[in-house]
Amino acid sequence: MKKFLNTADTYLTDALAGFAAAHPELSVNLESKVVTRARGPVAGKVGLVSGGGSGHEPLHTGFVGEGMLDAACPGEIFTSPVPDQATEAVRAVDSGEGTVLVVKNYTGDVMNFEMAAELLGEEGLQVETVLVNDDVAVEDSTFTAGRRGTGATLLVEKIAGASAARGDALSEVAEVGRRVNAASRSFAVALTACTTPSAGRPGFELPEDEIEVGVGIHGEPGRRREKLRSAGEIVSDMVDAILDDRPLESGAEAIVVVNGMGGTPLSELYLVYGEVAALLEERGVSIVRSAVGDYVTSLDMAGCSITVCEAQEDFLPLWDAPVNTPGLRWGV
Amino acid sequence: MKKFLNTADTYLTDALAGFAAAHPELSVNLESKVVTRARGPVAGKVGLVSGGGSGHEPLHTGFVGEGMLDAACPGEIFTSPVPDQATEAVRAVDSGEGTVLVVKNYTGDVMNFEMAAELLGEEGLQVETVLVNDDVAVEDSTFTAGRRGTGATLLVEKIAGASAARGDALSEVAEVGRRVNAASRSFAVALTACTTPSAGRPGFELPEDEIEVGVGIHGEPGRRREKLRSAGEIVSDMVDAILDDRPLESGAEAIVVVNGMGGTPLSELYLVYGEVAALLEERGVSIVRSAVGDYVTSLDMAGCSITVCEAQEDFLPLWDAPVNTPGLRWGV
Amino acid sequence: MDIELARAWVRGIDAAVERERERLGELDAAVGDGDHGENLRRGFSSAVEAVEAMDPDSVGAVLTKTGTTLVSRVGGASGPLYGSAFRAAGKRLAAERVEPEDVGAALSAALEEVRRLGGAQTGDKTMVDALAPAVDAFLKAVDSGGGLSEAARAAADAAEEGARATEPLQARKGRASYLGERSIGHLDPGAVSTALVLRALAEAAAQG
Amino acid sequence: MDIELARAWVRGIDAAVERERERLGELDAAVGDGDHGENLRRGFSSAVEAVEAMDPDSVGAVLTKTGTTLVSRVGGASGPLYGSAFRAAGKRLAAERVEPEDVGAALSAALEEVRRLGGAQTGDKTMVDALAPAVDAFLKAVDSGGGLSEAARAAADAAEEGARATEPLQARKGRASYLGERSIGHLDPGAVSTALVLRALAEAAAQG
Ligand SMILES: Nc1ncnc2c1ncn2[C@@H]1O[C@H](COP(=O)(O)OP(=O)(O)O)[C@@H](O)[C@H]1O
Ligand SMILES: Nc1ncnc2c1ncn2[C@@H]1O[C@H](COP(=O)(O)OP(=O)(O)O)[C@@H](O)[C@H]1O
Ligand SMILES: [Mg+2]
Ligand SMILES: [Mg+2]
Ligand SMILES: [Mg+2]
Ligand SMILES: [Mg+2]
Repeated sequence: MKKFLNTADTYLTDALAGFAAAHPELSVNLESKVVTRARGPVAGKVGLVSGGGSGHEPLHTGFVGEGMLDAACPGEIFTSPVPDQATEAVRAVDSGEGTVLVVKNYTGDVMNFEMAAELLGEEGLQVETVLVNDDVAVEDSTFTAGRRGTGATLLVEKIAGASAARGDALSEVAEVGRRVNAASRSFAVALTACTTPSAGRPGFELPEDEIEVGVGIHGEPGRRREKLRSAGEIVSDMVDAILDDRPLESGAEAIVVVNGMGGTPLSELYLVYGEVAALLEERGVSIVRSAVGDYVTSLDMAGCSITVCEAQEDFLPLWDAPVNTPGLRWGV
Repeated sequence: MKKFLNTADTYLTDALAGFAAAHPELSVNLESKVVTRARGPVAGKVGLVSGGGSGHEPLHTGFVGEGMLDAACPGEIFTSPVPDQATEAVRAVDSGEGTVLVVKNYTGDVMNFEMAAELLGEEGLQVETVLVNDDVAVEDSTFTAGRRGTGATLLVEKIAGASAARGDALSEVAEVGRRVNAASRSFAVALTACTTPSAGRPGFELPEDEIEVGVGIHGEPGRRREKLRSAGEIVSDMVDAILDDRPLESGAEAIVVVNGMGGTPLSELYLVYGEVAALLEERGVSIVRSAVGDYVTSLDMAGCSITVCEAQEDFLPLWDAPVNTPGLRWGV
Repeated sequence: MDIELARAWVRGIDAAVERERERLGELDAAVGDGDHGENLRRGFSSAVEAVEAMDPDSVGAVLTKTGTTLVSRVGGASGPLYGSAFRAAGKRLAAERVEPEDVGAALSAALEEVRRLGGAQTGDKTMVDALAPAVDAFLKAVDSGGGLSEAARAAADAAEEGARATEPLQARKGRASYLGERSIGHLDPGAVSTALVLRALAEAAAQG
Repeated sequence: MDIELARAWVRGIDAAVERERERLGELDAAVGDGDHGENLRRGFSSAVEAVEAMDPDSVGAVLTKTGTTLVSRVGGASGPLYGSAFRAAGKRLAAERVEPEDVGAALSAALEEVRRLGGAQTGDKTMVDALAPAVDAFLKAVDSGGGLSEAARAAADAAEEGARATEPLQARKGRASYLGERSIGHLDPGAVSTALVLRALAEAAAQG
């Protein structure tokens, strides 16, 4: 395993300590693993909290700040946080207006955040959960754990964050978050497996001429293995999968995220974006906003995900609203 | 080779086309390979232009925009641009106040930009060149091509960009750029080699337990090969190399960049930053600004560079000034 | 079962998990995210510390503490599932010394809780595939007059058998379900770890 | 040398570079950034197009056009160096037909320009290590009454010898100098490509 690390056991806390050192504007509790905006709850504002396994940086810790999350609770690598982290995060940011939890749809995340929400409810805190489940590689049926939460998390956290920042009520913040999720679909492809520090070697073996299609963000193998083809062909299949699941009519407007998994150069992501843009244009869909970069990663995996979100009228001003976080910043 | 691409020959133009699609606020000439701010020269403002081989994204194209570069000319992968690109870029942004060229110190870059500057001079345009040569892995002697330009380029372009944006004169913009370069030193380590699309395989073979120490940004091997050690040990050597070359006294203030080479997860970069911060603190140096992320990359190389710039009084307001580019954005 | 036996059980699980950590990780990497061994190691080593440090007044207190520690240390799917299972079991054992029948009821409660929380049926390729037959076997052994040691051995045998039987199944719950048919041909890591938990009980009971 | 021979030379370089592209890339990857083959392929294929499309009035026009095309298509270190070298040579050959002595003077001018621009001395492990002995050999052959074909063959032989001799050297210019002692034991890619350029001249002259 080739990584900048001291020991596998200290990887996460060392990285968090570095994050804390680099971002004095945030408050990082290395013991409990909770990251909050340094100045505490914002009076009159609904709180926005998210969390999940680590290894997806900048998600979620990198999205704490003005206009986005009030707190994040990073679990161990690829392991959802424990309820204590979520309760501490919510308590730290709740100003009395209630808190929205953004939870990616994984069995572990759902159960741990549910336990936290139950405890918080017993304490009299208002908590609403927004479940993100945008990944069309997984059938959303009773025969699976349901669609996974992936790239759309960026959109949900940005847009719900802006909604909370402008003073919307708890139910409104949750509602817009849910609508963003409902309007979003994603699909991902891996060129390589990733290596978790504790495993010390890649999660699966992938020959030089093969890719994993329909992967999640935890280094699992995907739905199927395929021969490596041209970017145009791969992206065309990805866009088909997304639009087959949730068709967009000609004339529709979309926000598109081309997201790197951690080991993909930016130039390749732009190349992929170019293919997506051409395919959507063919279908008469216009891209009104886009983001190309590493947002929801899988450690050192080479690969990318594409997220298409049908832009509803109120999404754009919220997307454009100022945001000031380590991982996303504009307008301030 | 595993990359999202169509053909090796079209890699660069496809990626640039995607960049153009994602950034309608910029004007991208796919024929001549020149990227400019869409609205042309800014009256009364000194122009700032940079360029170099491609494969280092977001550098330089991703730094075109308000508060930073007016234009960039990306050459072929790892190949400096040709003089025609540089002259076109300068002509496109020159408002009559002159233009500063930021050139990384490589034989090819220097010669091509020199030829361009000569031509532009003959046309009556004023051009000043700022040479970036911050990499202490190379001895700056007559027995080498001189220190390479690497991570400090980010600092030079940001700070000179802000200087130009606030209306400083040609000589002032060039001067502050040169002072930033003079105050900066960098050192880089690679965990893996990178693969250029045309070569189709890694530039060198590196065993699972070895790293290349003192690498540049073009996938060349470094000064020496070493056994992989803990992040703490590696970073300590890197910081020593930097501070041996340009010592900082206790009480000094520094801007620190921990830069990923393209294939390094953000969590590792933060981990490295944590080590740097601890080492500088031990020496009584306080980090007043920092940037952790991918800025000056080498395609898919896993590795990182550390840049330490002694912060002079006028650097900080210029670093903090608004910037709005694809790769760096704050304050607007 | 007495308090010391309960503690010995938790220590036994911890030792087994430590020993099998890498294998559990590999099983999880094949169909999931590879963290199952690490998750349980973190959880049970904390649980051992916690139950050694406490002065429990009942068998249940030991198991409840174990469950609470797992919930607050493990995360992922297995944290809430194992944690709640131990807590549910602990709730039923409010005495310093409990009979095999009580342990049977506690294991039943644990299974019930896992089913309720995770919604998995037998055959979905989860820990339920090991736990359900284990609880059956335990109850049956106690019914036919077996002691704790005997019942626990039967339960462990059944759990191991149940874990082995997950190999040909297609997962319908948890991360492995994302793989669809590609989950076939792999053991479920949670079922394998459940078998470790019950084997540890059998071994503790045999010595205790 | 006449205009057609000059064109044939450029075509010959293009063919050689196309054939040796991968090898030049590998040589450059060992001590540099691996783009030398690709750089020259891009440059000389454009140069061939350019000189085929033009209606030159002199040998020098062909070489100047080649140089200008290299400068505006290649980039990197080799673009300005080869480009300026061809332009410098072209400037000296302002006739439809030139003598071996003229070609010798043109090659000397090219070498001078490479030295001026790049600042490299013989022994610095650059293209100069192939070009300098080649020019010497060419001049000597012409001096002793040799024709173009003979002189070019002597130059090509000397360039190949010079390129081979770069192997044990430590680079002091260009990218390879970053490697310090690690540059020892590798051929300089630019010296190797310079030998290709001169061999192409020898072959064109032998046929023309
Ligand atoms: N819904 C569920 N019901 C019962 N057990 C489940 C369920 N989902 C997952 N599991 C069990 O959890 C195990 C995985 O645990 P672990 O790897 O620690 O968590 P995660 O899947 O969050 O990484 C699976 O092997 C399976 O036995
Ligand atoms: N200063 C110099 N003087 C003469 N030749 C040089 C100099 N620097 C580099 N070269 C030649 O250029 C060759 C490299 O060319 P190329 O790979 O195309 O450019 P780059 O080094 O910019 O990638 C070297 O092998 C060497 O022969
Ligand atoms: Mg997990
Ligand atoms: Mg080059
Ligand atoms: Mg797991
Ligand atoms: Mg080169």
